[in-house]
Amino acid sequence: MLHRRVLQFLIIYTLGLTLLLVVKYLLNLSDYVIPSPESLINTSQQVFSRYFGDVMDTLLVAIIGQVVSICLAVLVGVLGRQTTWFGSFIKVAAYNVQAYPIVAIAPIIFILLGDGFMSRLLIAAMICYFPLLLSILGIMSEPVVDVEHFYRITGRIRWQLEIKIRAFENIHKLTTVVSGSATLAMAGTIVAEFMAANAGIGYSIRIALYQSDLSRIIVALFLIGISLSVYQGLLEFSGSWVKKTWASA
Amino acid sequence: MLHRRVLQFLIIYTLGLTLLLVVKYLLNLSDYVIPSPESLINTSQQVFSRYFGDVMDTLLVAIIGQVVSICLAVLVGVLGRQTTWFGSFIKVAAYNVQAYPIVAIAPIIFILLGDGFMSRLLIAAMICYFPLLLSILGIMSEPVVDVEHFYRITGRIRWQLEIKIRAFENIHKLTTVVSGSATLAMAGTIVAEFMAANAGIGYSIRIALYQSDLSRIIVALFLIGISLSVYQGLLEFSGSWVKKTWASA
Amino acid sequence: MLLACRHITLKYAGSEKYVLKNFGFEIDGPGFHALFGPSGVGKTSLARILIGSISDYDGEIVKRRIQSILYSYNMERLPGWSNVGTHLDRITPSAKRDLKDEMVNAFGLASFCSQRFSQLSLGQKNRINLIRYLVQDFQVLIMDESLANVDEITREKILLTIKDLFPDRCFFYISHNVLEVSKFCEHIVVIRDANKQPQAHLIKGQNFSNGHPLDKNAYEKTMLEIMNAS
Amino acid sequence: MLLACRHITLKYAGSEKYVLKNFGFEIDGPGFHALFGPSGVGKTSLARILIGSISDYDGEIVKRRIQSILYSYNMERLPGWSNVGTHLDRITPSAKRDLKDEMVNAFGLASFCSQRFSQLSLGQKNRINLIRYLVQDFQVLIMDESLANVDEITREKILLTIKDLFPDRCFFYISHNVLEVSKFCEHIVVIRDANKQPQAHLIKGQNFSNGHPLDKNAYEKTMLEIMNAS
Amino acid sequence: SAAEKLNYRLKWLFNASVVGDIWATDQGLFSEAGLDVLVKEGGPERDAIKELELGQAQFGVASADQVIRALSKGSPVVVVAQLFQINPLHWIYRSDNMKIDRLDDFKGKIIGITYGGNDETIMRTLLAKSNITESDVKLFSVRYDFTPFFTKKVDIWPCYINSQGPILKQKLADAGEGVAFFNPSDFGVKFVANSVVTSRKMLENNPDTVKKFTTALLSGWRISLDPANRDIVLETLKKYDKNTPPDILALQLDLTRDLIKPDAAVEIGYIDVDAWKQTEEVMIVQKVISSPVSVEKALQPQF
Ligand SMILES: Nc1ncnc2c1ncn2[C@@H]1O[C@H](COP(=O)(O)OP(=O)(O)OP(=O)(O)O)[C@@H](O)[C@H]1O
Ligand SMILES: Nc1ncnc2c1ncn2[C@@H]1O[C@H](COP(=O)(O)OP(=O)(O)OP(=O)(O)O)[C@@H](O)[C@H]1O
Ligand SMILES: [Mg+2]
Ligand SMILES: [Mg+2]
Repeated sequence: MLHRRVLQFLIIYTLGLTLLLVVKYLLNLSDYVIPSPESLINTSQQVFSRYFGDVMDTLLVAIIGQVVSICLAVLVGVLGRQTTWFGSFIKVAAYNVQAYPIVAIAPIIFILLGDGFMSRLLIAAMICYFPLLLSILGIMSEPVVDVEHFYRITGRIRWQLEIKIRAFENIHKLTTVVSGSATLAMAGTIVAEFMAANAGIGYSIRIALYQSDLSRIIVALFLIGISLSVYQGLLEFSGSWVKKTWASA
Repeated sequence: MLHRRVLQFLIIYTLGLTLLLVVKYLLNLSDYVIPSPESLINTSQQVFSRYFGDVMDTLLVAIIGQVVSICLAVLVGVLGRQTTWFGSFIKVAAYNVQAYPIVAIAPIIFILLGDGFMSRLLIAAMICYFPLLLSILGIMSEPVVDVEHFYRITGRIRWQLEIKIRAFENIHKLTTVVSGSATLAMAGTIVAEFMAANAGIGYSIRIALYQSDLSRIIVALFLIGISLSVYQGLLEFSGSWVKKTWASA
Repeated sequence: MLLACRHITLKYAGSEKYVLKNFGFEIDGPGFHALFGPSGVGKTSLARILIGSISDYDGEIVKRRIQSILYSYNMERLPGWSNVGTHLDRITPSAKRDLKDEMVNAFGLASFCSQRFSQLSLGQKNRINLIRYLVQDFQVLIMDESLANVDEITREKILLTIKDLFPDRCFFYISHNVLEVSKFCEHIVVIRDANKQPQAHLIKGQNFSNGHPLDKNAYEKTMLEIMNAS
Repeated sequence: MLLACRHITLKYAGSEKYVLKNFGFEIDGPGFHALFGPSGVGKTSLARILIGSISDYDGEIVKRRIQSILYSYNMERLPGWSNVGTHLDRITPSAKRDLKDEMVNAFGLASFCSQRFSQLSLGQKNRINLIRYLVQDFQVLIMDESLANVDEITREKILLTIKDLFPDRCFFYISHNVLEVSKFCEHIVVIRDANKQPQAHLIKGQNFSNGHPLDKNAYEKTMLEIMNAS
Repeated sequence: SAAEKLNYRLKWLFNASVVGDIWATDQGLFSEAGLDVLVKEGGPERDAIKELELGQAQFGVASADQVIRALSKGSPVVVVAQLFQINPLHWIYRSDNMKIDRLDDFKGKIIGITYGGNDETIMRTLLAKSNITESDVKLFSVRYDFTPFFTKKVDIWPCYINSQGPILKQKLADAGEGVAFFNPSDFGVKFVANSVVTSRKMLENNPDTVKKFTTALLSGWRISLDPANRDIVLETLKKYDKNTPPDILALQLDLTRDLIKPDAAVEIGYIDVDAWKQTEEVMIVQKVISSPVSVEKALQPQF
């Protein structure tokens, strides 16, 4: 599975790169618009190991951010699942926060939280949590009548149990969305670094953009893609493991 | 429902603003860091109608972007639902594209598509489609055995039917995610405008940021929030309408 | 009187037809009773009225000394995260552990407790589900085709066990088997189409239980009565 | 010979117990046959072997001139986006429109076609679902408790109608009702526990159909035979 | 107190244009002065003046337009030294097919400006100065990547001459194209760029600290820009800016020197009050601020 993911990523990356180069030669664009293969190779030799370190750095923050956003999404999903006024209030709040592009509220976040680790983590988590939230809200607000009936009529239902039942019945959807949201955690962390950090691959991308160095960006995209493929592969693996063990403990 | 949404937004907005003002007066901050109520009122008188036009502009693009991304997500979700090599390839491709923060691939998009409407729409759609995709993938790859059995054993199953069945059985989750993703379409459009456009509220926010004019940003956030509440309210309304009519045509 | 339904009238929203019309019956006390009638006549609807999950009806329900009415049906599922044995343990009040074990054996389920619910046969599912309800505190239990997918021999055994163990409770057993309801039930509420009046007839059954002989003639008479009332 | 199972042996993954062990029977030709046995004995499992949805078994299945085996069970649902009438229309080949209408009437469903599947009573669901299968092309149809939630009178009518309309098809009717299978079925495959050998007995039933008298004594004999074989 | 922690927020990332700041911290000039200073990189979302007020930083680098905007909103900010004597914000163009010798040469050109940015203010002032109206030129909204300039959709593009300049120049040279830069101050528009700021409270309560800080910082700049130290300074720079090739770094350093110390007579850190006044004037004319702020009152050289 992991092996397959990496292979597929390589194919996609190659396809994308080929497309760029085809455009370059078709439109006869100079090297400063789209770098030549040689300059790509040069650049990658120069920056590969440094960028690799940066990507690992970013991945680490992304993983923490993903965990935080899973917790956040579960929390909001659980509170917002009720059709009560408060439930829908929570939902509106969550939606509204998300509607604002992070660039617009970043100044406010920095004012309130300073520029420490917290701001970065918050931004990463905010970007990542929303798809999780949507799925979890959808799942948590839909009763599984045939299973819940017994607990409801015998007065045994508790919100924890309700959540457990709905999560279990939708475990496939949940694992899909959790492993999928890894990509968003990564993107979120990179954006946060782009705006505020002084480490990580987002920081390196900002510099490359500032120096208008597309070949570095292409190298960075490679490293981001490949590490993410591995991470996602592992997440999917643990997803199916969770499915298996929860259903046959 | 609509009414409630708007009311709830107003409460949230007021809370947020109050928090900012409390910080301002507690720390004795100047209007440069956090604007005073008077300067907020002044600013809003100055820019309200212009920003309102901008927000409508943005909302329009966001709506188109959302439609595009729903189509995109359905397409990828449908292709990626199979457990075949190709299915997982599509999934990996979709995930990878999303993993890259838009700032990093924007230059490539601009090179390939120019910086017209298309680039903006693409960026908006890309930001918005991912949560949709995740939900749709989760839903589309999980059989509804009790309903599908008949079609399968009588050789009647077609992918369209399979999709229809799974969509219908998960209509609640789908409408949640579609109406929720409106916020992302909005955020995506704003980011796209922020990066590339010279119209829309994202563009105005960029200018306000350059000028460190937080009061304009606060006014913009108000307008974004309120129009989005209305749009989302309408989407939810049509969501429940779809649910009702599809289930009782 | 323990439970009475009076002038119950029910029409589903959007539908023209009455499901129940001026429907009524009265049950004096505990015992094993049946709700009987052709498919689609309104048995499940009545049950849902009794537990309050349908509230849009006319008429009145009178209850005496009933704190808890439970309703169990044959499509229910147990959560899948533990095996059925663990699940039963968890929902059984500790005072009723022995009762539960007794039923697990009597219902022929002892060797299936380590399986998941989804790995059971239909009839096994029915039985496990029923046990969950029987170990709860209740005055009235409505069993909506709860044993529909269990074979006759096992079913008889289960009914006799229930009657033995719970003489002071009130059961409403929904079944399509005339022989069965005639034989085992104390009263049979025979329900017929809403445009026949009265819609319900209360018929005395044989109330057969362990250690009592079954009067063949009376039994056949009951069956006949039920047939006629339908 | 139409269909034969030979030396079928099945154990579910992770389970110790044999469900089927050296199991076999042979059916000569079309007709209305039963699969009978206590709950949990392996009827559904056998059906899933026959349609190929379980493939991890030993032994062989021999089919002659059978292109299509259908399997219908009582938990199936129709999609909810149209009413059951529209749905039936859509899945009925045009040549079989009349057949379908005839069955809708005979099964007592004419007035429910405008409802959604979810608005039907359990027995109504069973019947609608069965009709879907009967209007398909098939040589063998396995009916897994397909009428479990239908009342007896309606059920008899349905069985007679099916036997009338499809004399050249082969049915396997899974039911827990001895009276019913003895009366209506041509052959009854009685299945018992896997550690009894042979696991299956083939018993001739009364094969009762419209216009034929039912021999009371032979009927009772069949029932006895089945009981003994179980 | 000597042990007090001071945060110094830069306006941008570590690169050659902050070489003096880097040198002061790397060589321990602050600690020699008894100060514990943490130099922090800036970025697009950073605003040193806000951090001064919030207490998250005690010193910072801000551009003149930021300072004037903050003053106009009552922020108690003071300028203690001016780093750039010449604004590094220039415009780049391909010298092979055009020449900008006079402002009139702008006519008919497509000019990139960052709407809302100070390059907009400067360019509009230039255009107004030479009576060029918006219909004589085509203004193009600039974003952070250079593609429209690279693909020749835009003729003249704003850039920082000492950091982006050498990189762009080299890229285009590799493709056989020549470039030139347009400097607004050559045409009489003096718009002050980066300066060192602190809060008025800091200046009043800890005048000593402010003095020590400014002195240490400016000596960092002085040493690092001394051509005699060029090689060792480049070595140090390399440690902080790993993303720029050494040859470019050297070019950047030389260009930075010209902007910070354009001629021997000007002392590093010198606050050019006239330039500040002109900057304020420009901002009023361009309606960036609504009323005068008397910027000279906030100019308090501390060295
Ligand atoms: N939600 C609904 N909307 C409209 N009609 C309904 C709805 N639910 C049930 N009905 C109709 O009400 C009638 C009674 O249904 P009910 O389920 O109570 O029957 P039942 O006696 O339990 O039948 P069965 O023995 O088949 O389970 C049926 O004709 C059914 O079609
Ligand atoms: N997936 C499974 N894993 C393990 N054991 C299973 C699984 N499915 C069924 N079984 C076991 O196999 C046996 C046969 O099950 P099956 O469903 O075939 O019985 P059945 O004859 O159809 O019973 P019923 O009349 O109750 O429907 C049962 O004991 C059941 O517990
Ligand atoms: Mg019912
Ligand atoms: Mg079965």
